[in-house]
Amino acid sequence: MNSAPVLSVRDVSIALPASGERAYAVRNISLDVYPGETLCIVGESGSGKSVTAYAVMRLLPKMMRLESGAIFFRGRNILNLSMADVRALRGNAVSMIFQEPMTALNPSFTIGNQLREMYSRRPKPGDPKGPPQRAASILELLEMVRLPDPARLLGAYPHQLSGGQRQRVMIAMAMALQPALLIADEPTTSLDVTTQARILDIFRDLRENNDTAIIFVTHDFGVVAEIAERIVVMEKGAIVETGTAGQVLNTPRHAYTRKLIAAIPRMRAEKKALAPGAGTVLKADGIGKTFYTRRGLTRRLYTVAAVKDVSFHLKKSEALAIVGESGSGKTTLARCLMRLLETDAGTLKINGVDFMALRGDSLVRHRRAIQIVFQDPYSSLNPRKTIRDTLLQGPANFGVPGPQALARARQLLRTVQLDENALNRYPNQFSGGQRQRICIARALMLSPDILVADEAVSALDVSVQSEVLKLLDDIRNRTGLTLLFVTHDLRVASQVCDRVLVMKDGGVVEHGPVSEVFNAPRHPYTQTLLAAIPGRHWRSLS
Amino acid sequence: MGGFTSHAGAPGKSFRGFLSHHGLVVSGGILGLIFIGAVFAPLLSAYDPYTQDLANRHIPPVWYERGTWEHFLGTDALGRDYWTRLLYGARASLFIGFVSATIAGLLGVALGVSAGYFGGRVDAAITFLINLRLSLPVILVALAVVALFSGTFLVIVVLLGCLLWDRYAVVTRTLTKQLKEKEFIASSVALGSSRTGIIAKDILPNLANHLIVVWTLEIAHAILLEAALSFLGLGVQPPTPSWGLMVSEGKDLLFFEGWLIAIPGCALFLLVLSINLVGDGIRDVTAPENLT
Amino acid sequence: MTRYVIGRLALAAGVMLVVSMLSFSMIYMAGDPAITIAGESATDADINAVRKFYRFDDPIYAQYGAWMANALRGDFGRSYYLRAPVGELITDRFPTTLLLGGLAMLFAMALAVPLGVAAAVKPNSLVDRLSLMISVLGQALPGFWFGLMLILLFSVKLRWLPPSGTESLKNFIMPAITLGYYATPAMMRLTRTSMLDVLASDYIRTAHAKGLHPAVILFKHALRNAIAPVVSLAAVQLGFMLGGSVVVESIFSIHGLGHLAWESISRNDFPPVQAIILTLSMLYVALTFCADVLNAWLDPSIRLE
Amino acid sequence: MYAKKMILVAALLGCGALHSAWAGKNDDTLRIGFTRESDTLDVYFNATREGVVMAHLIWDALLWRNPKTGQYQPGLADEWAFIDNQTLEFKLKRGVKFHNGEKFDADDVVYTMNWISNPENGVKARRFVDWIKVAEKVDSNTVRIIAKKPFPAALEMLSNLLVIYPNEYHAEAGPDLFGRAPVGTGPYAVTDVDIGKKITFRANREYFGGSKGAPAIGNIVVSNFSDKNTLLAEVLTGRIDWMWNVPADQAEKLQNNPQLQVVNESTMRIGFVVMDAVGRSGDTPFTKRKVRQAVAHAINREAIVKHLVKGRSTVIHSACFPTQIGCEQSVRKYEYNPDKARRLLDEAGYPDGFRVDLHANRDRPYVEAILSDLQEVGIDANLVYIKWPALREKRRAGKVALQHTTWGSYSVNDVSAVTSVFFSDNPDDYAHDRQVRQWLAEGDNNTDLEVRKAAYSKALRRIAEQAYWVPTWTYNVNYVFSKDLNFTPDYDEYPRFYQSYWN
Repeated sequence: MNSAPVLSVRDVSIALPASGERAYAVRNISLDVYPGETLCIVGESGSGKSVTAYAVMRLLPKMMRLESGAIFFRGRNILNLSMADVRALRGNAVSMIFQEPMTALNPSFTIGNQLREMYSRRPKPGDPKGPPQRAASILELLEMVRLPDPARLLGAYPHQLSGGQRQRVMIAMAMALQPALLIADEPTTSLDVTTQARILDIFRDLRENNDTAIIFVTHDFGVVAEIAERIVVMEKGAIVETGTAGQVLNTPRHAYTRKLIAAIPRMRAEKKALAPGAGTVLKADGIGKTFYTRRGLTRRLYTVAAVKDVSFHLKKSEALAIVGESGSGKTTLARCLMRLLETDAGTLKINGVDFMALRGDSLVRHRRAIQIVFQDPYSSLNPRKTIRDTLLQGPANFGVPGPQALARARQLLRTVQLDENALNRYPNQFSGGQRQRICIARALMLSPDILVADEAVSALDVSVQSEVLKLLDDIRNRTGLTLLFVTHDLRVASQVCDRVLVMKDGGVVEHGPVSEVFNAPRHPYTQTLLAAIPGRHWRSLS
Repeated sequence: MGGFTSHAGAPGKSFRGFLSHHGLVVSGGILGLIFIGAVFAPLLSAYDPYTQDLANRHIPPVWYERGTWEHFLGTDALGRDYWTRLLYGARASLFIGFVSATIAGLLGVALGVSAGYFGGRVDAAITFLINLRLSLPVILVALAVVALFSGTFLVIVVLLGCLLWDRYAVVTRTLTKQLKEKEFIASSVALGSSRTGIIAKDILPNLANHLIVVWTLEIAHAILLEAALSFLGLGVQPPTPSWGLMVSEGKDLLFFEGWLIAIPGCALFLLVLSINLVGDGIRDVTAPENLT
Repeated sequence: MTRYVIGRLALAAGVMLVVSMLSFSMIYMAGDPAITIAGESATDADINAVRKFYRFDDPIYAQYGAWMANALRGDFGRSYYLRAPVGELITDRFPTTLLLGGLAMLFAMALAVPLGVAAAVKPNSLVDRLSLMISVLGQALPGFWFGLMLILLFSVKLRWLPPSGTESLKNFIMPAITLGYYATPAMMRLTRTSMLDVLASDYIRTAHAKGLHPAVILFKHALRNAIAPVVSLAAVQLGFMLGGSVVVESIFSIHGLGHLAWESISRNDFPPVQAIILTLSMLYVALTFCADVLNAWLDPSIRLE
Repeated sequence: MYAKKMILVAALLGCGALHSAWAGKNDDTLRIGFTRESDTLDVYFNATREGVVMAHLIWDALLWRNPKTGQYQPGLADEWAFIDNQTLEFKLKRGVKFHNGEKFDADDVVYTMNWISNPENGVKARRFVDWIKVAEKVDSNTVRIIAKKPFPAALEMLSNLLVIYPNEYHAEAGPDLFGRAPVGTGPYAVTDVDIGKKITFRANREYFGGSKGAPAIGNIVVSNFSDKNTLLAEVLTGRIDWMWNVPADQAEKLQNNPQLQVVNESTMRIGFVVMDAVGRSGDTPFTKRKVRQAVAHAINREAIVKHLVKGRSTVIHSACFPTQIGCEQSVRKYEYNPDKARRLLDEAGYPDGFRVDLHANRDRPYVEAILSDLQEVGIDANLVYIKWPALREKRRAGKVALQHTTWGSYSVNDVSAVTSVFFSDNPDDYAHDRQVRQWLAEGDNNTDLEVRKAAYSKALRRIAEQAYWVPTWTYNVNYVFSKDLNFTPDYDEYPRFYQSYWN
């Protein structure tokens, strides 16, 4: 690291529109990136980490104004360049990868077409890339990002590729002209852990085989631990700590950094004691769900088996985690248990009642026993209803008198650590974490026996996530609530649950106490999942 | 996390917001005036809209040389006071616009929500109905029906109601489909709400501000259609004044007494314009982001 | 793709069948067609003769069957008034209406798409305000009134354009504007929002990050994706225009389908009205079908299914 | 960019600016604008006034009635005479040729008369042909037409409406094609037909002349305009040379236009209010004579004629057009007197008036004025404005208590063409007056003029006495045409373009 930095950000301040909560997206930040190194910018949502990345690309949205400071790329201040010069840099000397691989590629053009575009621009002086080399270099690129059958892939459209494959195409595209700097904005956040692990491998490859400096923006310390050489920690638009990976991860100096690291859900695999002799509240046997779609005139049947023969029991106040990657059928299973979807096979008994057989009014009456909290705190609340109406909806359906229900609503709001005057407000006035608490309160209004949490904390920042997890744990301990925790995050599962059920392609691959499954996984898939958890190495060290 | 992807549209929206806020005040004012004019027509004019004065036909408005303050907007071909006809004509336009757009709304929303909420065969049947309705040329069908059943208020209102429901149905169907996937609907089911309860309390309130916009659009649409029917001689029956009819009557002297069609034409234009702007304004004001 | 096309075709055929039933039943709502055919000075015996001749005594399903069978062969019966085969009348008038509709659509597109794109590229700019103004004002303008005003200004006062007729393209300028302007606001707004959505999309950001020229981004990456809904709307609007050309054709004395329909309605001559409603519906169905198929083809995820 | 486009558009429009030439005279083409679509040109199937006007260009009848004198003059026949009161004999003109070269002779007349009078051929204007029993050829220049019974209006029919077809061509072409590619002997030949849009005529330079005289103008183009105002715009811009039925107000305004002439001429059309005196439509106040008389006193016909109808129209009191043979003028007259009308209503038992639907099919402003007058005396009339066929159907079904409508008598100058139509035993009769029917039949079936006049007089006086109708006024037509054109309208509402010429 003795050479000159590729990129130097100096005292950059970016103003937000006047109406916002904050005046500045980032304020007086400075950082350097050196050739060949991977710099991670880490922080929670709203910390300004992405804004910084976009500022380097001169891709800030129009409403954000770069107020002061300078960004030097190889000694030239990017902020003073004309748009034509900026375009010459983009994709060429500085390239960028985004979070959402599903939408980052133009759906109307083939992969080949979009890759070839990289070469259709002005060649670098002294390095004319002629058309003959192109085809070869594109194939080379695709091999570099370990895409199978690259020749065929060139003719494919983005929708024919999986998310991981698309992200690799994005990386290939970004690396096409061997840029001096690659900016990756949360490139693995929306991917499954196993896919994420493979993409992170590619980034490690890049670092080893190229001279390219990488800025890697992420909120996940696990990911940071996997690839970072140096780390910049941001909070509310300011840099709170900068240092080498080892120093920041293991001996964080700033309180905020320490708080963040502390909030990361830990892999907790110790045995938990269950209250002895607790009764079984839920008995699921051989649950199966197949989706049928009929298409066209022929009305031919297409089937997708989303859930296959899933069985488990839940004792009172027990917590079971259902883990699996996207498409494993875990959410479908949760919805089947709720009778939000009708199952095709199996039986479900809740408190001894055959839940699947219920119809009409008796179904409504028994719904009280099992309630759910969803992943997206934004679409989980009716934006047209006040919190009061939202909370009182369930009791009203069961004929609970208004004053009584209102008293419970007030009490539950206190339980989820919200102010009572929240009752008269609308969802748009709450943050994501607050909304998720409201959802929990709503689910608890009916005093259910079982609470299903369907990825309930996945969309939250780590610090908020840990608070919500703690809240759920508290409630469970106090009220003897039975928890069914659906998540893709094994660490989260280990935090709150006693038992775990691992799903893959709709079926159960492994089922047992957390301590057993996580410490000594029997099934190879469980092993792969565990191995893919980012930062495992670091966490086991610390 | 990944920041800000959907803000690029915001400046446009804010300008629209700006315009509709000012537009809402101005257009609401105009609409209010027309409404007051229609309701209090007898108080605002000394004349009866049907009383003829054949000796005083085609007196031009006051700003012409031959104009008088007695009939400050002049008189029509039968010597009836034009201002009075205009005031009473607003009743026809507003009544037909509001009632037929409302009938269409009830029809369209019922169909659209059912299609969106129940899906499957219900959806297929209603989609078919929507396609059927869209494929019928509105004006021709309206003309044929009015020619067959004569243009009473009842016929026109029911006819327009039956012809203008498509946009409601399309909008509510799409939105209901989207809403149905939202997790708060699933929560409602889990909390034991009935279908009607969910439709009434979770779906309809979230459609409301879209529906208000469609409603105003359809009011404007119905008013223009009625005016076109009247213009072709098949709308509201004379001597009941209606603005389309007044344009049609004034058309004969288009090249000589232009004000005869300019006045009801402008009134029609202002009315439709203000209804559209009020619709835009109401949508912006009632958007969920602005709920407090 | 084939499956999609077949499904769409079935829907179109179903719609046409029901429209044909509706338009057929119209002749019975029109009262006794025999009286109309027989004319002003007819005696009851004449009317009975006509009734027999046109088979108005047959049961209704038999009449529908016969009518439908003939219609499928292009024979829509005869106009009572014009005493000519309706099919012949339609083939004679249809090109005029189609030309009018086509020119109106051309006008609407030529105004709406560039303005919509410009407004989306520079939201809140002068162009944006201008296009918003045009769309707001345009939607409120009564077509019949607008047409009359155009005649007053451009024909009678300025003597630039002929007030009626179909001799040359010049005759079509005012009618096409009168017919087309009403479709402009919706198309402009849709172009604008569609373009804004696309411009705010991730792949456009990718294109910027790739350092592509703004023109390439706008015309290759953005327009291709933004234009699809506009094409659909244009097809729908063209269908509406052809159906809504009655007023314009009557104001400008253009002898097209709308005019024929309107005249036929006024004289209770329903065979042409039936056939015209059926033709226009068919045209609408065909247009939307083509637009849907085109859009499906533009969208690789449907095309490659 | 947009500014440039605008300039371009403006320039394009500017280059195409119209030459405001009154082109008719220059290219010897008279451009006529009608607002009613001409369907077939075959006059037996298209009895509209426009159809008859064009038929007079294409064909000739056996006789020709001079509109100025009312006298019958030679047409295709030089001489004619009644052999008995049912048989007419005609001596035909020699050497006349049809437009296609076919020779005109007795065969054509016999063919035409027998073809049109055969009910199987479905001629629309049955009233005009039903009287013919048979036509017989005497020799190649002599024809006899025999009526089913004595028919006084025979000469009237034969002079105006019953034109002669070429037998060979008509038989070959069939009625449909004949209607679109007609061939006649008349002063103008049809050169091009665009059904419902445009018909082009060329002067027949070999025309035999006769009473009509040789055509002066080389070409005539008849175009259709759906909208009267569009047509007026065409006239104002000089693209059309001639139009008619211009409303009085516009005609007044056009008086000052230096390029146009405006001529007003009365017509045989009369307006009248028919009341249901028999109660066909149910229990209606109009079955009471006093109510009917009240209506007659309530309508201010003088004011309506003076301010709205204008022109050469006059108020009428008898149920026929004043010049028609047998149209008795000394009948009971009902002056405008709303007080009297109210008194009559009171006496009839309707002190507070009543509600009724007033049906009408044309002239809305006039009807609205009538409506207002009726409301003035307490009759709350609601306007039902419907198209002619619909009104006719309703009327024949006996569902109309009160209507204002008009009748043009097909320009037949005889009371039988109007009064007999509405007061004889047929579905249009709302009086059911046996006496009136008897007198009318007497007039209709007699050839002695004085006997007829006496019979009609009795009928018309009773109609007025009983106030079955309120005859309102005669109609007039405003003709607007280019200053270059010499055109004289006639009261029978049949413009004779073959007599027009350029100034």
